[in-house]
Amino acid sequence: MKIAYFAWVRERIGKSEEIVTPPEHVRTVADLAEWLKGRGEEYAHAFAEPGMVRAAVDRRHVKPDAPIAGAAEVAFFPPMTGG
Amino acid sequence: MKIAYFAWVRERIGKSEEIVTPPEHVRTVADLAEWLKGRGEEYAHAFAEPGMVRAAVDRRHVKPDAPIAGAAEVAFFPPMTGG
Amino acid sequence: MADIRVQAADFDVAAEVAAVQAGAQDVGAVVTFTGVCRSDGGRLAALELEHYPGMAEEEIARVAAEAERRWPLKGLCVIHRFGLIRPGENIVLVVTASAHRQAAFEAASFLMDYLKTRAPFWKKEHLADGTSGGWVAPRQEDDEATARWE
Amino acid sequence: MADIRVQAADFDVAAEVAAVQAGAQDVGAVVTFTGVCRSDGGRLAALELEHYPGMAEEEIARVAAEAERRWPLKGLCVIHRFGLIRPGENIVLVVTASAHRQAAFEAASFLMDYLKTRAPFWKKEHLADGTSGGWVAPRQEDDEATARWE
Repeated sequence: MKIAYFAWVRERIGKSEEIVTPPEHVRTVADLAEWLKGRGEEYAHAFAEPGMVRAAVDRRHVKPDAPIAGAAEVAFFPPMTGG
Repeated sequence: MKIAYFAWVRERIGKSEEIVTPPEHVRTVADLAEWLKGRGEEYAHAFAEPGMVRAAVDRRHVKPDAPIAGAAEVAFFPPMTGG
Repeated sequence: MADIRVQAADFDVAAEVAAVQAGAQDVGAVVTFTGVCRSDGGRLAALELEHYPGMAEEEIARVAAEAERRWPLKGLCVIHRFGLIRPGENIVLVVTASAHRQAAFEAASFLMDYLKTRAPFWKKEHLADGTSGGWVAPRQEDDEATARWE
Repeated sequence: MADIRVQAADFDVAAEVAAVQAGAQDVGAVVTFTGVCRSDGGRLAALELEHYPGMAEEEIARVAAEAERRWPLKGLCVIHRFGLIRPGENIVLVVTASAHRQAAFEAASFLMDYLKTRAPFWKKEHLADGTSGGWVAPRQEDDEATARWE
């Protein structure tokens, strides 16, 4: 599964994307964020403030309880500031 | 006192402006319209529908009860359709 | 500050936007409204716009001053044409500039609502079949649109 | 029908308006919104706009499709830039065309509110003193502006 990071989430983690294979109990976007937090300080820092990181599954905005089964790409990013 | 007419008020009366000297009892815009109606069929036609003709005194929108004392120019016209 | 013109000639939206931006600092949002003559499905050959010279400019200036009182505008331009205007041709332009988008949007919308019901212009239709379609009647929706700002 | 572009290059408002009008019949109202980079009183040297390639286009297309469901639009164009943008330069353009002004105004305002809170773009400040001002924080007002359309 490809994971993409943007803006300060990308800066804190230190990479813009990576391929990961989460264990089977990681079922939702929230599970995935929690699992990523355990991978190192940089991840813990990126996901430190609860609710501050948004997610997209296959390029669509989703809520934390969205399932990731079958997803090709999950992205994490701060609230958007476009326009 | 100069009186100006626009759009179908102008067409019905058959002129775009004229100089009139209304008698002293003609104090408001409504009085003036009523007085003009007595000047001929074309005026009666222009002011036939009550409330359909709008007025401006010295280039400012006014209500029918607005005084005309001291006015240099009174205009009568249909509801506006600009924009 | 407002640039107000009543003219027979067409206008160039890009040039007016550039002029508004050139005269202002720290503009973050520019909204333009262009009113265009419709053919009404081919029914219309042209609109003839009559106006009250002098009062048209003054009344637009009063509406523009009210918009500047209500919103923190950095630039404002209103151009209203008169004379014979054919389908596809421009009738009216409003340009508003502000630091943020809401002021620019609301002021432009306010200006158009007030121009529709307060600016002394009247439209007469010339039909494609060569006859006159008569004077355009005011729209109830326009009065209601103006009322929401009261 | 909507013309959607995410690009580093600048855009030409007049050309986009002409393209929208050329592709539509009986347009009576054209609204443009141009978002411009502010200097914030000289504090800012530039904004760096990061975006999510692919999703940016798709999300704008979803918002545009929703606008077309809600309002009777005759033309619609959205262009959002990314990369380094300096004060006074354009960031985003929305053009809406409709028979009547209210649809064009509301759709443009709706699109901007949704672009602000849903389009995957992030702004980083580069300050005039050479330092980084960090990532722009989302504005509460923008969330509230989006909420009024729900």
